[in-house]
Amino acid sequence: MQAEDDFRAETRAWLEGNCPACMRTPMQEDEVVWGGRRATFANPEAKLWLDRMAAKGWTVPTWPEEYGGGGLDAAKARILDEEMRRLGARPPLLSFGIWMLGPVLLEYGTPEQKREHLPKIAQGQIRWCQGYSEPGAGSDLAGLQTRAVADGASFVVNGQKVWTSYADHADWIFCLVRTDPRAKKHEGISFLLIDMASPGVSTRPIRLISGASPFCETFLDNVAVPQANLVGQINHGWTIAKKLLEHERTMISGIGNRQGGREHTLPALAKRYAGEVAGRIQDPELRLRIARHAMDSRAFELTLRRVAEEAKSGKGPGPASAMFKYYGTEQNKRKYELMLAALGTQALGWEGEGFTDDQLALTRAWLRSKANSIEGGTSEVQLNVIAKRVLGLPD
Amino acid sequence: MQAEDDFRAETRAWLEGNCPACMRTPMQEDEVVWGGRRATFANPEAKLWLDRMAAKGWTVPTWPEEYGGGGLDAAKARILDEEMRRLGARPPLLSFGIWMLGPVLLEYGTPEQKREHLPKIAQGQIRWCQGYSEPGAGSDLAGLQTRAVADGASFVVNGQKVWTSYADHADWIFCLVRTDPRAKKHEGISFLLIDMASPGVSTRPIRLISGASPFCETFLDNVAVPQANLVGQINHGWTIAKKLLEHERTMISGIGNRQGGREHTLPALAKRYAGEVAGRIQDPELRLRIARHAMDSRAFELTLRRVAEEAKSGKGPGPASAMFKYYGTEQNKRKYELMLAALGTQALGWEGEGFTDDQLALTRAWLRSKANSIEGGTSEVQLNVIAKRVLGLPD
Amino acid sequence: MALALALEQRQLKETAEQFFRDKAPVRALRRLRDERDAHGFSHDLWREMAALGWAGIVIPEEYGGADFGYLGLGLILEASGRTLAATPLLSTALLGVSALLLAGTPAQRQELLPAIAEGRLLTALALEEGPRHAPYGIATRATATPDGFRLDGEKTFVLDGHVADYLIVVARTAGTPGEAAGLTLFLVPGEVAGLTRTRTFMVDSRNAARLTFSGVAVPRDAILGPVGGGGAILEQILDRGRSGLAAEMLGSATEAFERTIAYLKERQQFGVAIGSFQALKHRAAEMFAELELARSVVLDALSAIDAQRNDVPQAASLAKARAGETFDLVSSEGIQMHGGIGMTDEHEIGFYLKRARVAQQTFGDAAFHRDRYAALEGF
Amino acid sequence: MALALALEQRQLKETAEQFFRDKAPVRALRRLRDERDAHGFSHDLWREMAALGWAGIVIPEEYGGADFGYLGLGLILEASGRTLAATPLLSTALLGVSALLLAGTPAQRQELLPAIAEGRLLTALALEEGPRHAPYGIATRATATPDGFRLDGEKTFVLDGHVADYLIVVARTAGTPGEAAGLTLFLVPGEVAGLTRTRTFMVDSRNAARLTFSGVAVPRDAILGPVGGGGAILEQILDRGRSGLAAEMLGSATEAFERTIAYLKERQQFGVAIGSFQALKHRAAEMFAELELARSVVLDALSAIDAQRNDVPQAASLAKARAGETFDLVSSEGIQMHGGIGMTDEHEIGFYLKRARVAQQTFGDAAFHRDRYAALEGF
Repeated sequence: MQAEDDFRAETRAWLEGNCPACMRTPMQEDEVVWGGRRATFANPEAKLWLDRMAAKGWTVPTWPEEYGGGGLDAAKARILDEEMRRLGARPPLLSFGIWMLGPVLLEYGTPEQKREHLPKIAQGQIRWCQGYSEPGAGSDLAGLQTRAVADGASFVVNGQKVWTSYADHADWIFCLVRTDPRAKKHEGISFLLIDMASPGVSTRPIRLISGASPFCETFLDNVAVPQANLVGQINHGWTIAKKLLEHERTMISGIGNRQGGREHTLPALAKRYAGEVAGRIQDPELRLRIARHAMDSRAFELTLRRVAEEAKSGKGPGPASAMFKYYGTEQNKRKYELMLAALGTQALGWEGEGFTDDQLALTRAWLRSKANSIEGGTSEVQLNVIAKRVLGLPD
Repeated sequence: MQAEDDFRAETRAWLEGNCPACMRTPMQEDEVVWGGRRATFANPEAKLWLDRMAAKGWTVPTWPEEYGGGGLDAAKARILDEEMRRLGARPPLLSFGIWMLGPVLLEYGTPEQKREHLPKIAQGQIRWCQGYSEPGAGSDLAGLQTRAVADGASFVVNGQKVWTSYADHADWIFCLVRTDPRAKKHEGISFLLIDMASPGVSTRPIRLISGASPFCETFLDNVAVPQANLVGQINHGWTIAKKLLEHERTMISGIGNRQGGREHTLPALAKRYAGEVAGRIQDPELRLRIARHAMDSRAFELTLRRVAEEAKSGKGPGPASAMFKYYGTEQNKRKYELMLAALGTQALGWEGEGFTDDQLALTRAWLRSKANSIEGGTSEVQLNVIAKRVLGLPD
Repeated sequence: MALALALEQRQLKETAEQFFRDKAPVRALRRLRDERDAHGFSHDLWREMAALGWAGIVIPEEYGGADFGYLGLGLILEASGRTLAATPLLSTALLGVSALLLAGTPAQRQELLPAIAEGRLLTALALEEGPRHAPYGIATRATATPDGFRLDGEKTFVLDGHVADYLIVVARTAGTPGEAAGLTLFLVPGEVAGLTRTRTFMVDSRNAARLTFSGVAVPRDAILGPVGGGGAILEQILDRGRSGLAAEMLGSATEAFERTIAYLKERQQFGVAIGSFQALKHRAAEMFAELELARSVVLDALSAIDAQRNDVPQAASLAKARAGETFDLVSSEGIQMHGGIGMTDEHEIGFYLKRARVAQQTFGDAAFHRDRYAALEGF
Repeated sequence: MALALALEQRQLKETAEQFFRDKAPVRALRRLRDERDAHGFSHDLWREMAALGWAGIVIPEEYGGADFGYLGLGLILEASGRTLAATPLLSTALLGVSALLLAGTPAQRQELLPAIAEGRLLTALALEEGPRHAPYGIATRATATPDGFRLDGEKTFVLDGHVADYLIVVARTAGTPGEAAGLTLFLVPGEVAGLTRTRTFMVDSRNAARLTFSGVAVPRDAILGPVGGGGAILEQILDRGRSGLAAEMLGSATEAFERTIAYLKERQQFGVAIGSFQALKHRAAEMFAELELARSVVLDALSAIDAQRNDVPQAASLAKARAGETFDLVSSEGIQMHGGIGMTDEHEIGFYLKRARVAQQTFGDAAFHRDRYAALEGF
């Protein structure tokens, strides 16, 4: 424990000394540092903060030092996390490379692939996006049709990906492609890394019902990809894909939670817009629905904590992540429906006069929330997973 | 219209003159006249009323006169019904023979079968029960295993039926039996009439979670049945079965409706047991749930009426009966759950002191209501029927 | 009472459905949105509708109307709901005409009803002052002057308020906000000194205006109905509005449902149509039941108005609550069952989701009407 | 705070589950019902439980208890819930002990707690006077006399009230029904002049008594806690009761769910296990999520008591509401998914349905606790 206490003291001192003051405030969406060839920084301190953290390997604290990581064990990584929270320090870098591709490369990548890609992720030099879904392959992801045909030292890739977040800002894309069209559908899939600067790659942003979005369509038209960019064995990409999907599921289930701070404002908003009598929300049905939601949220939060504690004591969450994904996203949708019920027509503005920025943002957030139960595996898919893998019900 | 006005006047006069006074009061369950070899009458007037009505053929007003019916057309039958309601006259005879078997025999029976069975049904001489479900064939009714093997002029029947209502009081049973075990499961079924006095027939009452019930198990052990008792073609019994199931569905969906009078007491009960403030039910959640239920009931009632009106103008209800069966029974279950919520522990007595008879009856009725969405085709089966036959969704 | 439609009504409904499919499909609404149309609807379309007799469908023949009753108007609203057509049916043909029929003097009727029937004149009901429906929460004051009244106050969410030729303004001549007594209705020209009108852009791509009255002078003959006794008339106008809006929502919900069912049959995943998955089937069947019930209560509410039944308030609350919840459900499930494609602006199903929530908040949401229904039924 | 169980707790839970499976399976409850057992539970079973230390599991060691805390008691209640075991755990080990720990004088504790721990003494909380939970709706009067008090009034739904050696009676020394102030708790012997006890038979095959107090004289040392200030103590007792009952309901719901899942795998229709039907799968998965959430809130409520957190009331209301609704849901779905066989008295799943509704009504139903939670949270 002495070693950990020492580490905590050192870390605290280093953070105090190196985290710029303006990096200790809550981060707005447009202040996120995503890195990449065309990286943008809201201010010079953001770049400084990234450089300092990257130099210590703390953009990816648990990755090995040789690949640009901090080489910390789980205990020390937790201490770093706690100390950053204590200070209110912003994450220096967010990226799909850190969350998704990095862990895959660490497990399945060749030494060359690790040396080539991991440090650039760690330092924010390359920004990655994910190429999974296709127009005809949503819930049935394994039904994907993008073809990669071996041609000498390259694959030639043709197809279309959809829901590729930030593809229009990304440098590279990690893709699932079909390399054996005659095999059973889960068995002919490979995992491929593609430089988006390659000829034949193009993207088009997708407009959602809530307005502009980070999602894109990405078109692959006779794109030549070196065979060295294949991760794992050929035709065994599905194994990697499944692992990544669990990551994604867990990330998305946190949505309701990450925005948890706001939920406490629901009763306050209801009082303000719907009136209050003797300290109670005036509309009795709205009050009951908000109470139900508050209780469900608290129960969900306690469950996240319980399962995390149980995981520490050896019982992994496993397919329970499907339960969190399902419940968290449905709960988030309910939250926005309640917001609408409370704010009435003030939460139904689209643009222009008559509404505050917060009110207009709420309208859009409500619409955007409808995708929560679709992206990262629909609620229906999550329920299927629970029924099959947790409850053992037959196909 | 003159003919109808005349008929109404005659009918009204006849009913006034012939319906005993005590037959003009609401009927308790133990006063129902079911007929049969062992018929019981709560009082001599009940028998008199049956005899007088049967003599006019008005126990089955629309059946042909030659089979003991009244030979009335639909318009006159409606007039008779209206006039009986006007007087509050009790139905002289209830029976599965009237509701279920009669229509089947009229459509599929041989002249001999009609002559033999219909008059006895009309006059209440023979009481019928239904032998459909089996322990292994519930929702999957066509999976029935009771075998009937031709042996000379007879079938020899072996098997077990379950949920045979009033089998312990019935004289005859109409059964679905398997006559061709090698055919596809819907194609080897036949419709057979069996005298329960035959050797090898035995019954055992079923106790429900709500207590004693009219349901029985019926065992058929080498029962010899004359081939003349086959209705319709051999191995074509499923056609008849489906028709009967629609009848049953419509009957059961009426449950919520028949007891409709009681629903209006739900707000009153809630006020009495849960308190009222300024004319409102005190518990706000209970009040909202009761309001929702009252509105749903009204909407359901209007839908029954609308579809009946549309049916008159040529659009038959068809598979909509599945919707009524589904919604009506679920609504009935909700009604009882609300009763429990309103009456609290007073609706949770089982027997003995501390509860009124009405309260104890409510406990049992609540429990009994749980079967509504199972018997006559489960709610799940009804939803399947709607999805397939109304919405045309694929298998 | 007839819940089944007569031949004449069925024909009207079919004509109207065909009309809106041809002349005002969803892409017309999209265009109004994308072009930020100043009016928020097409005047040409409205003139065509007037020529078919629909602007004056509940107006008696003596004023140039078709006198086809509220059930007739409901059928047209239902048809317009199928394509989410933005028209002044609600503001003018329903609310404006109802106000005049219920409370107008012969002179007021004579002046306005024929012009409405001809499609030359639009009205708007200026009622709400807060974000949630509150018919008695009126703070706008009408102060007596030697020549009439002076109006001061603010109104929000006034459908078609920025283009209406006449506003029906609910103001308070006595009492305090929250009281039914003391309300008075006024007929105020859309262009009048002291009135500011701002068009707002709602999420459903329809319009609604904010109005500010500062010292707007109105003559005595602008009073619509009894002074101080406008509350009862307002409720009658609103119940007609609620029933008509319920009909529109029924049409929208039916269309969203049918589009979703079609998608379930067409979209393939795992090698089969997703409509073959039992969980989706059951949810679809439950929606079907909800829609059937919604249809019945809407027809009943419209029939109740035509028959002048005394349970119009209950019927209207039932229709509004149920049509609203059904539309909410069907439009939410519509998005979910369409999956990703349904989330794109390119696809039309999202327009139904957006319209559902605005219609839900118009004239009281389901919670408002459940509470009202219980009170009307004495519990 | 620990939401994950420690090894010691997991062992206790396993021991308890095995114990109830062996000694008090559902058929034991059936037998108590069919034989119309006068007590409604087995004294022998209770003595065995006491020998294992469970009667005194929250009693401090100085009074002969195991001092294992409320989480420990909750685990035993949960295990007892699995087989619907009828025992005095709730009336005595939980409510009686809590009352004495919270408000008892040293003399009262010394007299009663060791006897409870040894399984020799039963208590019952005589609270309710109407059919719905109303902790302050007390009309039973305690009138001061020269020697103490005289009790007059009626109590209903007193769990184990007909066999309890001591009754904890909530009576009013001041104020009027509905007020929290003016309540006082009394320790009254079960056999005393002026007290009539009638056993009632509830639908869940458990017992509950009706008590009539007419001029029951109690001495001054029978007062439990402050005179007139019993309301606050009562709430603390009840919150412990609610949390413990929630644990019991969690056990019952979990068992009903597992039995239903097993049946879905076993029952064949249309040539396949009915558990392969997606609509049933999704409903099963939703129940799983509800159960997981129920488990967390139950553990949190029990931990909150042990840690003397100041949000015990919220945690207790959350646990009672959610465990109750989950048990209602799972037991209703249990019947529906079992189909006809589940409706027969011969099958055991129906016992869970019956128990769910009685437990729901005990110490406030979900609606009561939602309202309370909102009030506690300031809205």
